[in-house]
Parts: sequence; structure tokens; C-alpha cells
Amino acid sequence: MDSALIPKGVKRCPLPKFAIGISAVGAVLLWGVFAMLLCWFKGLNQTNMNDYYGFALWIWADLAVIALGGGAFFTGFLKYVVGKDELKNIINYAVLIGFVCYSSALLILAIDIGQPLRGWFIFWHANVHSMLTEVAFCLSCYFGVLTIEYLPLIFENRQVDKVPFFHNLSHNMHEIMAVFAATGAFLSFFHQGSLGGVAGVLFGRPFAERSGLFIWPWTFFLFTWSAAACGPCFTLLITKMTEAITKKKLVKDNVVDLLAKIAGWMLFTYMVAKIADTVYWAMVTTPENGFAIGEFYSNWFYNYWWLAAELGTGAVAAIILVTRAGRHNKFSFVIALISAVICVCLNRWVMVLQVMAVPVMSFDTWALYYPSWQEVATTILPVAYGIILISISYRYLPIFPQEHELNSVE
Amino acid sequence: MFPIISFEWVWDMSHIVFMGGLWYALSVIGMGMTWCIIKAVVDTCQGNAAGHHH
Amino acid sequence: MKEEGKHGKANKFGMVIDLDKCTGCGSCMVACMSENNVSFKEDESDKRLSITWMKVYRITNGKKFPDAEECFLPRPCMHCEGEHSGHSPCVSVCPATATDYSTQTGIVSQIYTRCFGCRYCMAACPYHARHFNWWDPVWPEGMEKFLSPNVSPRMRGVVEKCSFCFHRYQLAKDKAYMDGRREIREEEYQTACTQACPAGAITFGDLNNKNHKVYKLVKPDNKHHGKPRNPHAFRLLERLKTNPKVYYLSSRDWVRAAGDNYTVEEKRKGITSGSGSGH
Amino acid sequence: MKIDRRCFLSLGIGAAAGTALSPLPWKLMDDSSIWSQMWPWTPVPEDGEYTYVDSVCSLCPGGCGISVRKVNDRAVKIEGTKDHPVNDGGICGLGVSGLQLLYGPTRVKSPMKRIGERGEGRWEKVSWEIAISAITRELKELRAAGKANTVGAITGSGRGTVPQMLKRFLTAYGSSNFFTTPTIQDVYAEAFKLMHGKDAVPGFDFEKSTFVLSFGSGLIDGWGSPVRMIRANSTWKDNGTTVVQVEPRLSNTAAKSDKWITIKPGTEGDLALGIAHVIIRESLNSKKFVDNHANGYLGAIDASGVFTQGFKELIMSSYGPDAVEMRTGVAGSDIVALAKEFATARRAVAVCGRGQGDNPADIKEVMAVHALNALVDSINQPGGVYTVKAPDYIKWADAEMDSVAGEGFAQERFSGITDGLNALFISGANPYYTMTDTTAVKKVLDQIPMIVSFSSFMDESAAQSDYILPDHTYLEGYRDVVAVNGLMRPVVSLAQPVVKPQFKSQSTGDVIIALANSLEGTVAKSFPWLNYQQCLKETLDSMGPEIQKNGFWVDKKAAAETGDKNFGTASGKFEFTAITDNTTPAESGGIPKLSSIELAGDKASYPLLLIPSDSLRLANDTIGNPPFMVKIVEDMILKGKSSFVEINPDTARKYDLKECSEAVITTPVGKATVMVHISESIMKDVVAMATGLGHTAHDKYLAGKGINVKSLIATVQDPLTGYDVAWGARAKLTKA
Repeated sequence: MDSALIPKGVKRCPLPKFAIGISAVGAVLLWGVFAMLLCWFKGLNQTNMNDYYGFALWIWADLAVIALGGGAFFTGFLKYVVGKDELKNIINYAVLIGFVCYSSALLILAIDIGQPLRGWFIFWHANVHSMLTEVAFCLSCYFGVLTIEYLPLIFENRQVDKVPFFHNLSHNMHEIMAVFAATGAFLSFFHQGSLGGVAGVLFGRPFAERSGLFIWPWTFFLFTWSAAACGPCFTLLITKMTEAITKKKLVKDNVVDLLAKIAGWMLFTYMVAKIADTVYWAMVTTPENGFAIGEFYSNWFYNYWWLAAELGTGAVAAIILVTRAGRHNKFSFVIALISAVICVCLNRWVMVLQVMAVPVMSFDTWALYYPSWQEVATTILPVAYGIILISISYRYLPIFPQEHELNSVE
Repeated sequence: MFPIISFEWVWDMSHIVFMGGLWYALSVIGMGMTWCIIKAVVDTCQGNAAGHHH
Repeated sequence: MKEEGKHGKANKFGMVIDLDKCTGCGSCMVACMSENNVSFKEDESDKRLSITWMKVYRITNGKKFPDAEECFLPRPCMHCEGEHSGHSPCVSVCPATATDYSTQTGIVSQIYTRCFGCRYCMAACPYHARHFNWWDPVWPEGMEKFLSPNVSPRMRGVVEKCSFCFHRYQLAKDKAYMDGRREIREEEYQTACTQACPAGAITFGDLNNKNHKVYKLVKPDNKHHGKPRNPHAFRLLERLKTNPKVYYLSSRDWVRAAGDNYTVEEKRKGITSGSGSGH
Repeated sequence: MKIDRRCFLSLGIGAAAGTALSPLPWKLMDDSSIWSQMWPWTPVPEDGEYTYVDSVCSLCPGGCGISVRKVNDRAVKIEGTKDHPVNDGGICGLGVSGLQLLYGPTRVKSPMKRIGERGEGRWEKVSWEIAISAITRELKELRAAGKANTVGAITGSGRGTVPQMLKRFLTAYGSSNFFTTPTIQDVYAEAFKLMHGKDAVPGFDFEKSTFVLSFGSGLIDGWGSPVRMIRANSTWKDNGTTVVQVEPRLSNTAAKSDKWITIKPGTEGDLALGIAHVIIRESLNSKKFVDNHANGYLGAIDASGVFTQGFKELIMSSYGPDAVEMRTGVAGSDIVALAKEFATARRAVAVCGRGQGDNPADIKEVMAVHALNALVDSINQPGGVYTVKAPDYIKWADAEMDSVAGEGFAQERFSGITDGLNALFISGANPYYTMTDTTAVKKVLDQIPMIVSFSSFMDESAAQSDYILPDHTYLEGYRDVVAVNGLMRPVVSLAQPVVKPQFKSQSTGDVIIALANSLEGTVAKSFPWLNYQQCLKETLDSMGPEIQKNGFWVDKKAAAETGDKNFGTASGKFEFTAITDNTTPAESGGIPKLSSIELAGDKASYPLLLIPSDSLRLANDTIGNPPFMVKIVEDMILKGKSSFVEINPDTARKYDLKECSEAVITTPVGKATVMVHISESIMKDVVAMATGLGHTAHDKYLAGKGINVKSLIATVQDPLTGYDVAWGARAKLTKA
């Protein structure tokens, strides 16, 4: 029925089957939308956040999706700036995933703020000293860049491409994509870093506080670094999942291997830096504030397992990805990708939720929190939205340049 | 956000660096897109179908 | 101080709370709520959802019965100065300049109509002095009659906190201006909690003014971020370099030690004085 | 014109660009943010002219001066009056919250007549005329039936013109059943009668004391005049006065004291005598006082040759530190040290009355504590306790009584309001909430055919009444407020209207006059005043112009002169006999029983002791907590709708209770589900529960929250005074 829209030379499942799948996910999406509307109309009392937990699940989700969406800027950087041309075969998907992640982040932010109608004050009354201002500016700009990078893909849809204007526009945009990608990488470097800075500058919160370079705490660099390392892993993981679901090979192994190898080395160096940072923080920064790090992990819930899990998953992923054998073994490769994703998500969790949980005043108590269903629903909402957007894009747009070649249709 | 009309604006280094970076990035993106669109309009009007870019 | 040198007249309003005298009666909390149109809801027993600009903590020495001791610690906003002028934990992070540090008064302001509710400032404040309006403030019918026009009621979705009764400063300034004076007198600007405290435990005034009671009580070392020179005086979390302008006085060692965090090593060496380790 | 795709597109892009460049989106954005700043439901307080009105707070018997800030005709803030003799600018939380009562939802907005079942909450608004004529009809009937004496009234302290008018009304009507709500001050007054032979109340010169020994008095938890006491506490800190608090629980007072002595609840009197023992043994007592000004200090042989033990013999024979340690749990060495410190202090004073002193205590205990003041000669001495004559400015001619009144009045007085009245007037009291054994009290009071409440607020008693004749609040009308609570110089203040009456309330004084006039005859004649204001003015005129000018009058001559040793007793001396009389002999080597007071229930079934704990954050008397005050109640006192009990970790272990878990507390008269708070601040086997919770009436901010601890406490009558002196209850705790 919709065959006119489907790219030439590739096979897609029948429309009814597709529609059923989409509706199932759509139901979840609607649940999320309902929760979102509740939050907007009734206010943030719909959440389980409180005055001790001003930042909670949503901010974690924000930080996590932005880190995972980091595959877009880093792959773009590698392709357009460094010149790893093979990556053109996965850049579309990286951009798409990035687009999903960043649009989700913006949506979550729009739900998270107490006065959404005043959200634009962050631009209008910008306080340039705030890490969050930097995040907001770079995030919105980079989202613009991602849109610019995603648009040509839409224009390449068989029907849209027939319109000469779009065809030309798409062509022109491709011509100067390197400029956009470079700008995007520049913006991403800052906002990924600023997100790290968000926690690192909290000098009133010894668990989060880090020393650093000039105005930038070490978390600034660690966040950029980890996003550059784990973002591509997420891109690869989603690619592998897409291949598993569509039962097709979509990207050639050499492309995957190249990106994985680079991500692996990024992750490896990140882990070295992260461990160094942790040691310095534990041995120097924290005692200066009068704490022993043991106190930060003294809760029944927040204990050393969190630190162990974060460092462990990162180390496992790094070691697998830097070794050829590790990358080439299907099982260990997927384990590595999952570990990398968990590693970065744990890191973002700890840097948001554990920061809030640790008591600072000597007579204060641990603050634990569990999200309300509205928070969970609105956090799942972007996942559902992502699945739908990716499915539609995959179905109608030529996302994978090598798909045709790898799956010749009889 | 804007010099002069925004009353939070102060002429100090951090504002100039931050907003400078921001406006620089915005200009690059803006000018890039403007170029693409104008060229696309011109190309379309001239009837030149651009070649396939792959 | 830089400001002092330049203008010679910058105030640095601060508070001294005598914990030996504070009886934990909670009058300051109520006076603050009444003065500042703080809202209330049906259930306020979840203290993490309860807007209290001034909150009295009950702290204990952690010992077993009958050696247990308790002390009450009122906590307004600390109006932190930070390491360099105005680098308060919260002011430095607010993306929309909705909270600001006045170098003229030393007061950390909060502009409710500017705040869009990102709550970053709450995450930054180790004193939990900031509160979010999770709900629409609702006054039962008729009760809105006691709302003071000096402080605008807040709306849902914004952060609020103690302002050192800034409106009282403005009124005092206005009055002084009408009287043809440039300076306000010590007693002309006092916060609602100071005024209400039955124990007289709260003292408020200009830390830059050597004639003010607050100065005499703590003898702040203004060359070193206002560190108290009175050995019985301390500030909360001195070591985090937030440099609060709220000082506490206590004759009990354990109370002063509770004002900050100390590592096991430091505790063993007995470095638990209220004045912090000063690095 | 043919609109092709390209053209359409250009139009679209053009329109979008045009809109974006036009002011429209920016205007909309701006509007939306402005709208979000002014939700229609966020009130905008009206500005206007600022004024201050000075008056007096009467939410508790403290008598603090208040200055109310007004904007136009609205009262917006209550502050303490600077330089006022009681509070000098300070004010408690309840005092600040007064406006929430004035403007709050608990106000009774017009006279009401019950139409549903008692306590059902169905009311009919009636006019003042209808209400008064209906009540008059009932009163006339009772009078005609010769039951005039079955009409009673209960008020708070009984001081001031309104309670006295009510009393006068009953007298003229023919009933002597006017009751007040007794407190520790009344027990002190009774003790002074016996020991000093004086009709007086205690006035503590705390500000000058150098050593304060408090037997469980919540000196800074609302005892006496609360703000004055907190100020005194600050004076103590400034002057280095030593404060010793004897209490089973670390109350705020204990926490601020210099020494906290933990004691088995109920044995405070024994400890006082144990201290007396050491003082006498060490000859640290004032020899001059016991030799010259005391009677019964030493035993004597009477005419028939029988030796009667004196105070000294009793104390020396039975109250040795070891024996007292056994009884009280206070270490003998502590008793010795404490006694020495107390006796050698320059200006020491001992004081009692548990918690806020809202409840009467065993008079023997009060006398035992007071004996310490006598032993160190702190009576009528600086820093000690003075006998104070309560202000006596109401000098009305006797009420006129016709024969019915005479007959009725001559009938035996009822023992209390639960003694089978036919009609009850409630003014400035809330017996349905404040009386112990609440459930039983409610059952009895509900039998009264007619209950009339004068309450301004829908409190528990108003909710159970048949008619509510709402009084003005203290911020809406004139009234005299008498503060004596432990003050050396009682203060009579004149409350004046801060705002005009918000609803159709009427001053209770006026209503009493209207009722009297409506009853006609001698009852009407007993009230010759045109209205209450005239009555008040005439009454206050006797005090001179000061009260009209300042709003308050300080009775500087109320306290006995320093050094006054004139006792009004038969012996002309301080009577130690009051203590030694009626003691039960020691049981096999133990301590004699000073009095026969015993809590209900047996120790085996109820192994724990429940004690109420008072806090200034929880109003527990006639006035309930307004919303601001509910807001500052700590979360280990009240969580959601649950009350907490505070217990020691040992107790928790014994009954297998965890922090914040649910438990059931059972006493001989009640049972309640509570939450557990485990703390090192309370003795083993003692259970503390906050007072002031468990309201069933008032607004949603207060009603239905927690348990009224009074409902778990059985009444215990002191045979010597007739007061209910229950200080706690035997109890048991079980896992819920």
C-alpha cells in the first residue's frame, strides 16, 4: 500500500504488521503523553520529587539520553572533521538516534521545569556563569544542527526527492555538511561538558564537587569524553538491535569495527581518566571538605556497589572493544556495547541522584527517592517515541546506504 | 541574551566569550542554511537538477 | 573587601543565632511564614515538601540515654557570599538570573516571576534553604485577607527562600530617604524572625559595621571571608567555602562540631572547632 | 491563478518567516509568561495605608502585648509589643498565627442551632433574637421546675469580666455551678492556703534566680507565661544561672538546662523530700527560717502526751538518698550533689507543675517542692517565689437574688460539669477536648439536655453543643485579659478591636446581658449595664487611667514585700504540717506515701508509663493549632494523620518495635494506633506522647490528625483538692 514511499531496492514488512507494531508502541507513547499532560496541568506535585530531590529521574534521563545521543556528534566529527569516510555508512543512523535523543531531552526538560511557559527565560535572562545556561544554548543549537543533518534524509524519501527544490536543498546541505558537523561537534563538546559541569560545580555538594581546569571541573571533560566513548556504542547497539529485529545485515562489519575500535579506545582512555579522577576526588577533594568517601557510600541503597558497577562495566566494555578478538566475537561485542551503555547511564545516575541523596550537613539524613508513575511514564515516553520515529524512518528513508547491497532483493 | 537590550547584560569577559561563541555558532548554522536554501531556490528556478550526491 | 574600598558604604547584612538561647519554640518559623506570605497545605508533615524559609533543626549529640543532649538550630537562608563576591552556590548556577547576590547588601535575592522552576539552585544548596512550590498555593476562603502586600505570593512551579525580609530593608530605606538620611539605623531593619524570637536568640545587622551587634558578637574577619573570630561562633559547613552570613553561637563543643564535617583522622586529632580547618 | 506546489511552498515559507519576524510570536511568548506570573488563583494582596494597633493576646493565659499591622482594614501581621512588661517584643508562634484564627475557616459565622443529632454537624443559622429567646425559654422552664441549680457553666481561668459576668448570671439565676478549668496555678494557690495561710498565687522571681530546680516544669515549653519564661531562660544564660531539670524525658526545657536528671515519672515529690533530707542532714537549710517562721518542722508532744512527727523527723527517718534512689531512680550521689548545690546557691528556687502546667498536680507534691523553697528561705526573697495576690479589680455589687435564686444557689454544688447538669454554658473552655478520659467525658456531657457554647471557633465542645453564640475573637472586640501565671507582677490588659467583627458574632458579655434581660426579674436587675462595653469601662475605671492609656496595667503591689514573713496560718508560721499530715506510713522500710494518688490500672497488665509531652508548637488547650502551627509540628510527632509515641531503644527492643512502625497503645481507658519513634531522649519503660493532637473539630489542617493523649488517661482525683491530677497513665504497647 505504502510501497511508493519505501526506498527502492529494499524490502519492508507488510503495512498492517507495521501498523500493529506502531500502535502497540503508540499505546505506551499515549500513556507517557497522558502523564506529561498531568505534569503540565497539575504541576510537579505529580512527581515524587521534593525539596531534597529537586533533580531526579528526569534529569538523569536527560543526561543519559544526551550522553547516548553523543554518537551523532562523535561519528560526525570522525567522518567530517577527522575524515573517516567509511563512517558515512552509519552516520545517518547515528544522526537519527541523536535526533531522537536530543528531542527527547528537550521534551523532558520542558516537562521538568516548574513553569514551562517561562522556559525561554533561560535564553532571555541568561546567566552565562551557569552550566545550565551553557547546556540550554548548546543543546538547542545542536538540536538545530541535528535537525539540519536529519532533514536531507527526509528529503531523500522517494516521493519527497521528486520535488526539485527538496532534491536541490538536500544536495546543497550535503555539500556543506562538514561545516554543520564541525559546528555540531563544537557545540556538543561544550554542552556534553556543561552537563558534567552541572554536577561538578556544586561546591555545596561534596559528593559532586570536582576540582578542575579554569572554570571547568574535571567532570566537564569526563562527560564529553564518556559521551564520545559511549554514544557510538549506543549507536552500534541500536544498529545491532535493528539488525536483529529486521533480521537483516544493515551495516558492513568493517564500518562497525572501525567505530567500535575508536569508541573502545575512547572508553579505555576515559576509564583511565575516570579512575584517576575518582582517586583524586576520594583522596584529596573529599577529605578537604571533611568527608571520607565511605560516608558517601554508607547507605543501604547507595553503597560501593554503585561505584564498582560503574567502573566495572566501563572497564569490561573498554577491554573488549580495544581487542580485536573481543570485537569480533558476536557475544562479547554485544556485551561490551551493553556494558558501555550501562556504564555511562550509571555515571549519569550517580552524578544526579546520589548527589541529592548524600547528606551534607552533619545532622542531615540520607534522602532516598523513588519516582512516581508519572515520572516513569514520561521517561518511557521518549523511548516509545524513539522506537516509532526510528521505525518510520527506517521504513521510508534510505537510512542505511549499504542495506541494498547487503540484502539484494530477488 | 542580547547586549544593550537585555538588562542582565554586562560588558565582562564571560558574557563576551560565551555570547560570542554562541552567536558565532548560530551565524555559521544560519549562514549555512541560508546558503543552502538560496542555492536550492536558484537551482530549482534554473531547472538544474543537482546530481546525485552519493 | 573590594566593595568596601570602592564605595565605602556597602552593607553586608548577616545574622547571629545564639544556640544556647534558642529554645526550639518555632516562633521564628511562624513569624517568617506570616511576614512573607508563605503558603501552607493540608498535610505538612513531610518536611521535604514543606516550605519553611526558616526551619529549626533538632540536633543531638548522638549519645545514649541519659547522656543524650539536644540543641535546636534555626536555619534561614545563609545568604552565602562564596569565595569571591557573590559566588554563592545557588546564584552561580541559576540559568535565568532569577537569584542574585547584591554586593550592596550581601543579600541573595529571589525573583519569583523570573524563576522558571529548574531547581538547579536547590540542588546546589547544601543547607536545603530553598523550597519549591510543588503545588499551587491555596489559602482557605477568607484567609487571603491576612496576606501582606509587601511580599508577593508565589505561584506554582517556582523556587522560594528566605530573603532576610528584604522588603523591610526597602521600607527602611524609603523611610530614611524621606527623613533625609542616607543610612538606615540598625534597629530600622530587622528581620521578622529576629523581631519575633522570644528568647532574643537572633541578632541581625550589618557585618561590615563595627558598631552593630552582629559584628560585636562574632567579630567577623572580613579580610578572610568573614570568618568568625569569636571562638564560640561558627558557620554551617565552613569548609565548603560557601561563606555564609549566618553565624551561630554555642558554648557546647559538640554543637559547634556539628556545624561541619570532619574526617575520622581530624576527629581523632581533635580538629573539630567551629572555625574550620582554614585551607 | 494556479497554485502549484512550488508556489504553495514559497507561500508557506514566506508566511512562516513573516510570522516569525512579526512581533506576534514574541508577544504571545511574553504574554504567556506574564500569565504564568499571575494565575487567576494566586491572590494579589491589596496595598494601602499601614497602621499598627496595640492590643493583647488571649490565646493562652500568658498575656503578651501584641502590635497588629494593618493594611487598610485588613490585619496582616501580629507582632509582639516592644517594651511590653510580659513579652518585650517577643511572641510565640501561636500568637503570630492569630490571624489564621481570625480569618480562618473554623470561625462560627453566626448564631447556630443544632438541627441534626448531637455532634452530627448539621446546623441552622439563626438570628441572635431567636437564639436568645430559645435559650431563655429553656432556662425559664428549668427555673420554674425548681432546677435552677442544674444549670452550670465552665470557663477558662475564671478571671476577667466575662467569666465573672457568667458567674454572676448563674448566681442571679440560682446556681452555684460555675466551674473553671484548673491548672497548676490553682494547686499552688491551694498549697499557699495551707502552708502560708494566704489567698495567693505564686509569683516566681526567676529573672533574679541563680539556681532553678524544676521538677518537670516545661519552663520553656509553655509553662507559666510562655514568652516571659523564654526571656527568663535567656537571662539565665546571660547570668550563668544553673538550671536543673528533673524529668523522665529530654524535653526542650531539659535540653536547654545545665543538668538533666532523669526520674521515674510520678516520684518528683519524693525526690524533693530526698533533697530536703540531704539539706537538713548537712545543715544547709536556713536555720533562721525553720526556727522562727516554721510550724511543724520539728515534732512535738501534744497535751495527751502523744509525739507527733515533725517534717524533720519524717524526712530524716525515711527519705535517705538510698531510699529515694530506690523510689525515683535518681542516683543517691546525684541527690546529694543536687541538694548541696541547691542549698548553697545564692538565690535558689524550686518549681513544679509538669509540662505547661495546664493540669493540676498532686498538692502533696507541690507542697514537697515548695518546702525546698522554705528550707533555703527563698520565699518572698529575690530570685525565689513570692506570694502574689491576684488582681482584684472587679468590684460589682452583689447579684440580686430572688427566692428561686436563693434556693437554687443554696443547693449543694456539683462536683463538676460531668455531674448531671441540665444545661451547660461553655465560654473560653473546650472540655470535650481538654478533660482527661475524653471518651467517658463525652458520653456524660452528651447527656446534658442543653449545651450552649460561646466559642468563636468550631471546636470540639462547640461541635457538640445545641446552640453556638459566637463571641468576637480577641481581635474584634474589647475585653480584659488577666495574666498572673507565675508572674511577680500580674498584668491586666485591655484587648481592643483590631478589625471590625468579620462575622455576625457578639461579645459574650453582651450576650449574657441580653440573656439576663430576657430572663427579666432579679436576673435582669443584676445586670444594670447598658452593654458590655459600659460594664467593662466602669470596671476598669477603678484601676485608674493607666490601663486605658497604655492598654495594660501592671499590678506592682501584688507580690508580698521582700522578706515578708507574715503568714496567715493559725500558727502565724509556715506550715510544714501540711506535708506531714495525711501521709501513709512507709511500707517495710520504703518511703511513706505522701498521698493516696495512684494511676489507674495494674502494673502487670500495663507495665509502661504513658506521659503527655507539651510543646509550644502544639497548642493543647482551648485553642487548637492554626495551620502555621500545624506546619511546624515536627515529623516525629505527627506524620500524615498518625501520632507518634516516643520510646527508649530498650523499650522498643523489649516489645519488638521498629522506628516508624505502627504500634497499639492500650491504657485502662483507651486504645490507639500510633507510630513509634525511638529515641535516646526518654527513659526506659516510659512512653511519651505529644499533647494537642487528635482534634475532631476545627479545620482540615488540624482535625483528624493524631491521637488526643487525654483520651488515654484515666481521671485521678486528689482527695485534698478535688482536682483531677492524672499526670499520665499505665499503658502497654504492642505491635500493630
